[in-house]
Amino acid sequence: HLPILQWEDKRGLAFTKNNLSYSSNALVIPVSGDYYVYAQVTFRGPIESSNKANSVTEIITKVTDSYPEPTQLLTGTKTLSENGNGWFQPIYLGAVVSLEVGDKLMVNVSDIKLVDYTKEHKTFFGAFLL
Amino acid sequence: HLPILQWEDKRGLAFTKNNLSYSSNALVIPVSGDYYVYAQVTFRGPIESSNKANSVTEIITKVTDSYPEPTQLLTGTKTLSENGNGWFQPIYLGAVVSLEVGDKLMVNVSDIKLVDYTKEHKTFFGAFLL
Amino acid sequence: HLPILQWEDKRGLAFTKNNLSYSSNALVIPVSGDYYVYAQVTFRGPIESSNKANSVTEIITKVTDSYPEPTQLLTGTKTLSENGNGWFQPIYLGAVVSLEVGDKLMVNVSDIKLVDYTKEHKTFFGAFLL
Amino acid sequence: RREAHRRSCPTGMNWIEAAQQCCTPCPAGTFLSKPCTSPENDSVCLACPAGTFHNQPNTVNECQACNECDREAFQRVLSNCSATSNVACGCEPGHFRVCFDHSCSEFSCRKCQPCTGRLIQRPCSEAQDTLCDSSCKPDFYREGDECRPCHTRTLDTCGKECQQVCGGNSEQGSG
Amino acid sequence: RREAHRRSCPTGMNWIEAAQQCCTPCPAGTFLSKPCTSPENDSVCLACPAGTFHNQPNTVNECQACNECDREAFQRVLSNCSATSNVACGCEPGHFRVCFDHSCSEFSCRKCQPCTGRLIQRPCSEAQDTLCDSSCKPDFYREGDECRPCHTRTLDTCGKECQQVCGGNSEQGSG
Repeated sequence: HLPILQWEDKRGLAFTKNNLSYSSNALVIPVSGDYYVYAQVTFRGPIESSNKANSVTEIITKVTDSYPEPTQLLTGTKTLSENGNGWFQPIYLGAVVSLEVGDKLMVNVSDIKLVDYTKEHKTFFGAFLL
Repeated sequence: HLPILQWEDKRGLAFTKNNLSYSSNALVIPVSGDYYVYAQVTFRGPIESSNKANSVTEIITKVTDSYPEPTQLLTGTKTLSENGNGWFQPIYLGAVVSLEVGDKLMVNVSDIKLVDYTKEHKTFFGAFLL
Repeated sequence: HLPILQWEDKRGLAFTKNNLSYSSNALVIPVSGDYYVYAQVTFRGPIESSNKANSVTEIITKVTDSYPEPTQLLTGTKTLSENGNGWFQPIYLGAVVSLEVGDKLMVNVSDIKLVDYTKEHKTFFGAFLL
Repeated sequence: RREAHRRSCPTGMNWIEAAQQCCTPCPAGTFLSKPCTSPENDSVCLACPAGTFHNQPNTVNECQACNECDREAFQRVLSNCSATSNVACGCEPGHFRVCFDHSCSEFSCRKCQPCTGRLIQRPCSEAQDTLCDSSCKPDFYREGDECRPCHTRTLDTCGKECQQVCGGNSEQGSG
Repeated sequence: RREAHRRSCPTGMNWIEAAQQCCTPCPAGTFLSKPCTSPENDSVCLACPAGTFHNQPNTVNECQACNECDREAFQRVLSNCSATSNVACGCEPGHFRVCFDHSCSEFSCRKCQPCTGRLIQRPCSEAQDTLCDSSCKPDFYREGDECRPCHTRTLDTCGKECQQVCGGNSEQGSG
């Protein structure tokens, strides 16, 4: 599977409430219902050590007790037309999904080395119950 | 007018409820109010048969009994700087709009042949009442 | 600081209600709580008079009585790989933020001359209380 | 709720959900301020405020916002927004339209090419760039794909073609 | 609510929140229509409707939607979606896969290169393009990085290398 991003859930702009909790890289759903789930990842490169990527991908996935494999809920994937010099760009995803209590939401990316983790307002992840 | 996309409304991640219904390519508004409306279309190319596009456009439009022409609610439009080899990219749109009961919401695109319809988590459309 | 965008708040698709008001380029928060805040700016160029930009940036900022400086809430920033001829592209941002009564929300951009202000459905800004 | 049948108004009339009535639409240039209380009497229609328009008869409770022309990108107003029609934009003199789609609803304005040293086959217009003659004007010689005036030639820049067109040595004599 | 400890079902059984029960999962190809009323008796499992699948035992109340192959981009179906497996896509004959990531879950199909005038070292396959021999076939001469048939050579196109390969004047004689 693609690498999973880790998130800050307390400091700065980050917060969790109404017992939507964050543990081991996942938001844990406290009550079954329809949630608007969203995430933005700002990618940047080129990064020498990372293999020459010609695309970046962000996927919000769900892990649930009722199915042994993660389910891909939302995918944003884009080719890179940058030619060698520095580039950066965000991918935003958001939609309503039906979730069960105990479901876990995670964000996977094509290459963790290309993720700009330096500022909390450039890369973020969240959900709210409708 | 630009071509209108068709959507799956039952299978997989797709669903409709609270009598927000889907018929003839449109979401039909069951009760007047303010809705958060959103859609993502993943475009990919080049496609031989489609005319040489140098931009892609996604528009969420409203058709209403009270006005004889569709109204453009949200537009995402982007030039393509890809040079011949394979490219793909998503356009996400979302905002709050005031809608009347019976209004129909649709998604138009600049060229249907450039839309990636292969995976439900790459191209999606929805709305919820605030 | 980066230039602040001005917005239409009454005509066409624009509206304010539930005493979320708009004054001097900012949305003013009427009651403390968690809000989903979003904005899309469509950028286009090249524009002779504007300095040669090789990136565009959109930032949703908060001004609050409790802190003398604006806080950056959400940032979308992208390099431009277009080569001289006409280009355009949207940046969409949206997330849940905790706000206090009286807080002001604004949208800053890297270069106002690159903003496409010609159509209300291409550049928009809003917020709603969860 | 009295279950009046929602959609079946006679042609030319619109169903007004708020009033549970069929009413005659307001004319273009106006919007529905107060719906009719019965199909016989009229709705109250008010003129679209400045900066808004409706180009069709309607029962909408507000008018559409006018677009604006992209002045920084050499667009100019062909016709102003009126209560019944949106603004129409074109290109400033000396520029032509480059359409981004078939309907040309989105376009940019590019500078017309000057036919320096060539005759103009077709002048620049709103719709297309100047078409320059392929050959150079009299007293101009070709260099690469440019036409240069003979009087500016120098010995070392005046190749075979240039000499044919401009004659032997340049009048100013050579260094 | 009786606060049953939520998560501790015996292995091989899933906790069903709605039924507050541990139930045996439905087999692949089916979904949970009605949960068991006690761990002993079985849940009601129904077959995945057309266009959907589950490739694993599960207690999900609906099946996953099948993907589709990208026919406009020269993909073809290797194996159709079944109740227990998603569709598998490959490239049409004469095309090969260009992967966008390591797992090649996303790929485009590109036309195989024709080795005009060269021998094929390795034929085109699903996974990679044709590998052409670097030297030209007999009766073909090299021009730039192309191999041209001798019979098409003309006096001025037949350089040194061409003459070596195709011999002196071309049979048709020169103009």
